[in-house]
Amino acid sequence: MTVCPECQGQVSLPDTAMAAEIVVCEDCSSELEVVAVDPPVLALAPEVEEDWGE
Amino acid sequence: MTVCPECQGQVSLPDTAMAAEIVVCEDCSSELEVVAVDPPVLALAPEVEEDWGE
Amino acid sequence: MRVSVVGARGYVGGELVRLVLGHPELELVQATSRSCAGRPLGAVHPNLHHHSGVRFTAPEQLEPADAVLAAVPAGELAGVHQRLTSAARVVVDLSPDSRDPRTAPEPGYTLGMPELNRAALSGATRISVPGCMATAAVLALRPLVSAGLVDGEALVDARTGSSGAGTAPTTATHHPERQNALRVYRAAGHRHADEIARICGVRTRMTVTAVPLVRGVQAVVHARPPRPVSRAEVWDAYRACYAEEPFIRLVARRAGPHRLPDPQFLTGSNFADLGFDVDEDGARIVSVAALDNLMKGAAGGAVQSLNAASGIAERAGLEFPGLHAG
Amino acid sequence: MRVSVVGARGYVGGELVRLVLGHPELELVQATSRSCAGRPLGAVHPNLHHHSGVRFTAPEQLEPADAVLAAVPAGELAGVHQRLTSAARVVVDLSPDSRDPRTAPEPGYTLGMPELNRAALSGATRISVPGCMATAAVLALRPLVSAGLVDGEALVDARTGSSGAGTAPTTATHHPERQNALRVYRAAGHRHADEIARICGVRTRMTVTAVPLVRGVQAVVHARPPRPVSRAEVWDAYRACYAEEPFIRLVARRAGPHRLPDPQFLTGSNFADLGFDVDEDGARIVSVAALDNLMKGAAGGAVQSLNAASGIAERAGLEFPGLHAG
Amino acid sequence: MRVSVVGARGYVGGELVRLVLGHPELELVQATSRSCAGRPLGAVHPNLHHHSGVRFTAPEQLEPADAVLAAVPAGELAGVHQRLTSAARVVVDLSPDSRDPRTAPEPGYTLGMPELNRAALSGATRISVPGCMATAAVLALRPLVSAGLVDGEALVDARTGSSGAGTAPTTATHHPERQNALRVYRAAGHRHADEIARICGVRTRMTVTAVPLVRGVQAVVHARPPRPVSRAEVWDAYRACYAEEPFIRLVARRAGPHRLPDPQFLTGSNFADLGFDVDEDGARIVSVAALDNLMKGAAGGAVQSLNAASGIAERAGLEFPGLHAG
Amino acid sequence: MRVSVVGARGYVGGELVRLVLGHPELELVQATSRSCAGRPLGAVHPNLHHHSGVRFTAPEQLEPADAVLAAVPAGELAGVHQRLTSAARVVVDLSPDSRDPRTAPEPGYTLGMPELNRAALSGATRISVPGCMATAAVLALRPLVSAGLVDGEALVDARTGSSGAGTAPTTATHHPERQNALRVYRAAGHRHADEIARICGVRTRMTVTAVPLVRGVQAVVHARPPRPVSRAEVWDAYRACYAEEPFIRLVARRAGPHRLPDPQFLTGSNFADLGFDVDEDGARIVSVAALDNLMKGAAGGAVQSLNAASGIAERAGLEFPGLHAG
Ligand SMILES: NC(=O)c1ccc[n+]([C@@H]2O[C@H](COP(=O)([O-])OP(=O)(O)OC[C@H]3O[C@@H](n4cnc5c(N)ncnc54)[C@H](OP(=O)(O)O)[C@@H]3O)[C@@H](O)[C@H]2O)c1
Ligand SMILES: NC(=O)c1ccc[n+]([C@@H]2O[C@H](COP(=O)([O-])OP(=O)(O)OC[C@H]3O[C@@H](n4cnc5c(N)ncnc54)[C@H](OP(=O)(O)O)[C@@H]3O)[C@@H](O)[C@H]2O)c1
Ligand SMILES: NC(=O)c1ccc[n+]([C@@H]2O[C@H](COP(=O)([O-])OP(=O)(O)OC[C@H]3O[C@@H](n4cnc5c(N)ncnc54)[C@H](OP(=O)(O)O)[C@@H]3O)[C@@H](O)[C@H]2O)c1
Ligand SMILES: NC(=O)c1ccc[n+]([C@@H]2O[C@H](COP(=O)([O-])OP(=O)(O)OC[C@H]3O[C@@H](n4cnc5c(N)ncnc54)[C@H](OP(=O)(O)O)[C@@H]3O)[C@@H](O)[C@H]2O)c1
Ligand SMILES: [Zn+2]
Ligand SMILES: [Zn+2]
Repeated sequence: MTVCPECQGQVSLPDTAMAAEIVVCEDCSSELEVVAVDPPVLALAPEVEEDWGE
Repeated sequence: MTVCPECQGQVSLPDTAMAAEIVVCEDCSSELEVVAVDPPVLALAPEVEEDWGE
Repeated sequence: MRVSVVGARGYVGGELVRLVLGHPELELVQATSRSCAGRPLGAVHPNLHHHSGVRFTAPEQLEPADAVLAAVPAGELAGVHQRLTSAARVVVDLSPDSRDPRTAPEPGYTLGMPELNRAALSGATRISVPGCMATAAVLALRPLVSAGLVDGEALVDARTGSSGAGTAPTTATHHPERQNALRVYRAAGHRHADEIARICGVRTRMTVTAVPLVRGVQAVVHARPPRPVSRAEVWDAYRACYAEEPFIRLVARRAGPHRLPDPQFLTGSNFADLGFDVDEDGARIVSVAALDNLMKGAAGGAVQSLNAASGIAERAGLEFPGLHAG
Repeated sequence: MRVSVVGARGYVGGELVRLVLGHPELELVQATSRSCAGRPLGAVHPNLHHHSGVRFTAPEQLEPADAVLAAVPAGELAGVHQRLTSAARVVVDLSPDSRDPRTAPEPGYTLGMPELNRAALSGATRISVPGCMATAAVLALRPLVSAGLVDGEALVDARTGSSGAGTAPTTATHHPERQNALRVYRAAGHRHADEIARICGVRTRMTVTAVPLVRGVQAVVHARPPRPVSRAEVWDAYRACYAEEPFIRLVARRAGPHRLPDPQFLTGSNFADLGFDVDEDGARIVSVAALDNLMKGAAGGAVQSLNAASGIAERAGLEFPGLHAG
Repeated sequence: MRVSVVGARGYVGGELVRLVLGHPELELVQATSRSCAGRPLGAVHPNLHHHSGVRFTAPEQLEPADAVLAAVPAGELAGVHQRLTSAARVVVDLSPDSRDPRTAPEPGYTLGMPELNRAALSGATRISVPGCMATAAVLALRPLVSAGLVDGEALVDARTGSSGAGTAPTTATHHPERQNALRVYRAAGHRHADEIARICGVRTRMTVTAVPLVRGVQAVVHARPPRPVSRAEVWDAYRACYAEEPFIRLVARRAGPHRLPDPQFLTGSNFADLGFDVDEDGARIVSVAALDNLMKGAAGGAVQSLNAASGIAERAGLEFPGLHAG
Repeated sequence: MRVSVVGARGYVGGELVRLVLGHPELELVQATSRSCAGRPLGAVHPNLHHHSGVRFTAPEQLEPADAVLAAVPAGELAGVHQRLTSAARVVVDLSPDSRDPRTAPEPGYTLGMPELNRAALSGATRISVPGCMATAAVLALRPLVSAGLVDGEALVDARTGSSGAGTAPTTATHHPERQNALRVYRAAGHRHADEIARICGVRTRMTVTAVPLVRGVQAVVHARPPRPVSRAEVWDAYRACYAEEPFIRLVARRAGPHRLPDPQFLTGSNFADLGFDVDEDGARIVSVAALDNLMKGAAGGAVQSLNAASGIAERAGLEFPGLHAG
């Protein structure tokens, strides 16, 4: 079990999880990137700025 | 049975039909006004002109 | 369960009829309209063309049924109330009249919002459905209040489509005036603010803007927590309230064009989407609720409440999830 | 030239006022409204807020001027005509009344369409501006007829925004009914068809659809030539009629998203865009006209005609080209 | 029945997924996308947020199922066809590829239009759903042809919302260019004209206009009968074809704002509305069809065809009637 | 004065070109585009079809002029700055680059907002026009700050049309995603908040929502006065700042559908409308600003600043008042 960086919920990684894989937090639906596997570390997908009206 | 003035379908009037009552043709869904009952005569509701862009 | 709809020519009434006709446990008995008695439903609601043999009947002809769903304009409930209670054991009112002690035709109406008082609704025979903006604002605000995250007042910025005004044409809803409107029609003060405050137990200030949509309400709630908060704390607050709710979805994506609740995806649906963001310094929570004013904000909420009151599965007849690119 | 506008509360009247106020040779004397007499123009037309000291006056208070531009609803001209002709030497009427011998309050109205009868307009004191759909259809069709490219009847498919219906709110223009409408409200037959046929000298059949826009008319004319034609021949036909016209633009791009006339670029403008395409076998010409119904189709056409009648440069006060992404 | 959707990130694919998830007899196995493999459905289709545990899978991972519904862009079917036929006994294709002998990956695709060939569909394992404009035009035109009411060619004037263009953003679908567009993007000639002609057995000419809507197709067909006809004769022609059809509604009201078929009431619905009018002299029939391009014109038509092919009740999973004020 | 426009293919650039062409004191020398060099202006901006003989030129071909108006995307100024300053004595930049010390290609850019620093603009040769949301928010907020009516932070709720995103198509601006969007795309934090705070001298928190419009920005500012205020006091604050301003209109009607500033009436216009309301207890001021993001929020503001800098009458070329029912 790993902690979701968005909501602190518990995210269970599949045993086969690989770096760069996307997993989804069941609690908050965030799509998380597996940035390391041993120990597992999850990161939020980078926010892309959208801009209107500059 | 009376004939629908819109689609010539058969419209069955209820026995209790009265003048000015609205009946609906099952065939074409037209709303018809009972303009006479004996013998029964049906008329289409008057078309109301809508106008845009005069 | 045999159900009649009073005020069926209106926008809310039309949705009630549609929902009852598609509901596995409900059967439509009558649909009333004073102005369209005798005419087919499709003459007013083109989506219901050929959908049912039921025609509009005059409200005076109301026959016995198990429940009546009433969607008459504000101020008109008193005039029909006697007829409703005579016709059916269960009355669900969608007008503001039964929500306000000063206009309620009788005491004892239960708030029709299962997320707040599901237990009280069970077996209720007088149900009063809250307004669409109040529903949205309450759903967004209450978890914050419950979790102690609101210090002082909350600000409710509500945005609404044109169907919220009902079917009566006016200059304000005339298409050339309304199509491109960003109309702050209530900048300061609003009677809904009191309703929200009462339900949530926190003072609210409100601003309402009419936006270029037909359906949809969005409430953006700005609240200051007593101390800086993290996003995770706010998630906790929402989950504590809504983890098991059948019609609440938490939506707070960090990427893509659709991140926070947007009513465009809820047209025709009974879901309410909730999401939020927090300022970098943790000093402001911005909470967003979206729903369809005619569904979760009116007809859908009424059927959900009737389901809850009658022991019917709460989602029955309300499964439509909404559309993408709708 | 001192000019008054009768019917200034309406959409056409509001545009007339705006144009007169911005016109280098015209001066606004009065703007009448029965219902808003005494109120500032901006109370009705928010774009004119603080734009002029003129207030609405009752039509009974009409004072002498050089010209009156009248934009009252169909059927109302007779009731005010005496007042108009007493107040001013030149009367420009925008209603359908003066266009039809059966309703014209007096004979001798000249068609206000410089593209067709510029010479006759010079010095005219009674001018009748054609309707917006007729203007669009005539502009598209006449060059084809003149060049002998129409065999038999022509089909006119007209599309119109909601402002064509004027300011009176009805269920048909109620925003929730109209915002997403594709309403074929006249599939077959239309009294404009006769007006177009009369002006162009060819029988026309017409279909009219209300589309989700506030402003704009588009006429798509389908015609069969007596023998297969090439695009070049059609270009010739259009150029023969419009090469020197100040407000006609020929638009028929072969690439990009915007190829044929689209009213979206003409909002607020007096230009009419014309373009066309030809079926591969040369057996059908599809001709497209776009304009702003309140401008080239009404107020702009009226000012252009008044310019032409009064020896003012025809483009005076009418230079606004429209917007991209408007 | 276990069903997978290929091309599920697209607008048609999203509707297919929604329909399969809500269908009493179908079960969703997989939903493929190359670009979104691994992501939840709601990340692309916000209406499906939390609606199912299924995630997008790469098309290479396609597993066995009973049927595959494929909605890949034109030209892409050949590249995936082998995978589809390996995965499932029944393949329903929504692209234009299988409809055209020149691009079909194999012969023997059956036209997925139960109104025309219900018998042939029964038991079919290769089904090709016609395009949205073709569906609308064919539904409107075929009864007239069958009844001998079309002399010479028919003219098909099609109007379409923006979702017909799929999910790929271009300048043509960029909101500031498209929101107010009345874009005659195909004035003359159109590949659909041939498809319509082939199915209906009559030469057609076509014009296509993009209108300011997201969903919806409306086809207005102008036909000349060999001799003057009455409205009643045209009613007969339509009833002869569609009296028993579960998804066809005849709409031709003589009063009220909504008289002829308008796609605004069909968003999300599988119904096609048909209506008509006749010129006073009986010399032209104007026939109007409206539908939701993503539903009856694509995903709904596909599920209806799959129902018909598989012995499932044809209306199963397709009951949503559309909305009023939607 | 001879003027060139750099970035003329864009939405802001297109408006700059339109304004220069219609300006009595300015003459268009060049309009640059890398992608459209050699093509007529009308190929990109259909409203400018046949409006001028000028064609797009590559930015490398920039020739000497008196002033250059530059509207390139954020981050692109540095790459062209040398060319601009070589070509002309006066440079007006509309990008965010020159507004931020970290990205400005040289120091000494003067804020192009005559309402704030008309004196400093006189004779300026480097002018930086603020962003559209900042302009709206600053215009609404500054009078309150000046009058000491803001206690603590201010909340800026900005709403924007799609043209603010420029011409590059993305999924976010794809019509099916954007047409009915109520997209809170920046709920918390926004770099404009800093710009506003810096100019107004008060901390601001910001939320931005994309609304279903092409043009227009509306800023709703919520502020708490240090003590309860009356409407009259707020009127005083606004009049103190803007009584003589040529492009500011105070709009706060108490009746009718259009009470507070709505951008729908400002499309194509350089006016900014300002209005406000006060809660019954005097404890909150809600101030509303509306403008056209491409005009007062960009191209119009630039021309107004150039007028002010060059001793041209400030209203020259900017008289268009906007439309009713536009
Ligand atoms: N629209 C919304 O978004 C929304 C949301 C939440 C709650 N509500 C509430 O729901 C109620 C209905 O709203 P709506 O928008 O549907 O209004 P509406 O479109 O104006 O419909 C009103 C309906 O009531 C009927 N009616 C009016 N006066 C009546 C009377 N004295 N006796 C019996 N029937 C009467 C009307 O039909 P006839 O005139 O033909 O009899 C019509 O069917 C209102 O109380 C409203 O506040 C609306
Ligand atoms: N809208 C279009 O696209 C368009 C295009 C071409 C031509 N037209 C024609 O232009 C005319 C005006 O159209 P509109 O759309 O502007 O209509 P509208 O919005 O309904 O305006 C009508 C105007 O006439 C006034 N009025 C009504 N009855 C009157 C009377 N008996 N005596 C004096 N004033 C009267 C009204 O003001 P009060 O009621 O306050 O007096 C209002 O100012 C119509 O004849 C229409 O057919 C319209
Ligand atoms: N839109 C309509 O109204 C409509 C109506 C009738 C018929 N159709 C037809 O239905 C089909 C889909 O239309 P649409 O509007 O939904 O298009 P769309 O939005 O562009 O979706 C196309 C889908 O196909 C996938 N895809 C693209 N290339 C692929 C490939 N080589 N292999 C596997 N998957 C591929 C895409 O996802 P990834 O790129 O992520 O793989 C996406 O899921 C088209 O053939 C269209 O002509 C559309
Ligand atoms: N849109 C608004 O509401 C708004 C409001 C206020 C301020 N602004 C600012 O105004 C600027 C323009 O905005 P916009 O919306 O008009 O953007 P846009 O539509 O994307 O236009 C950008 C223009 O710059 C040109 N361009 C791009 N890169 C260039 C380069 N490296 N060198 C030279 N020319 C280049 C483009 O043409 P080619 O690619 O053909 O060269 C195009 O003409 C931006 O900085 C924006 O932040 C915009
Ligand atoms: Zn999480
Ligand atoms: Zn009939």
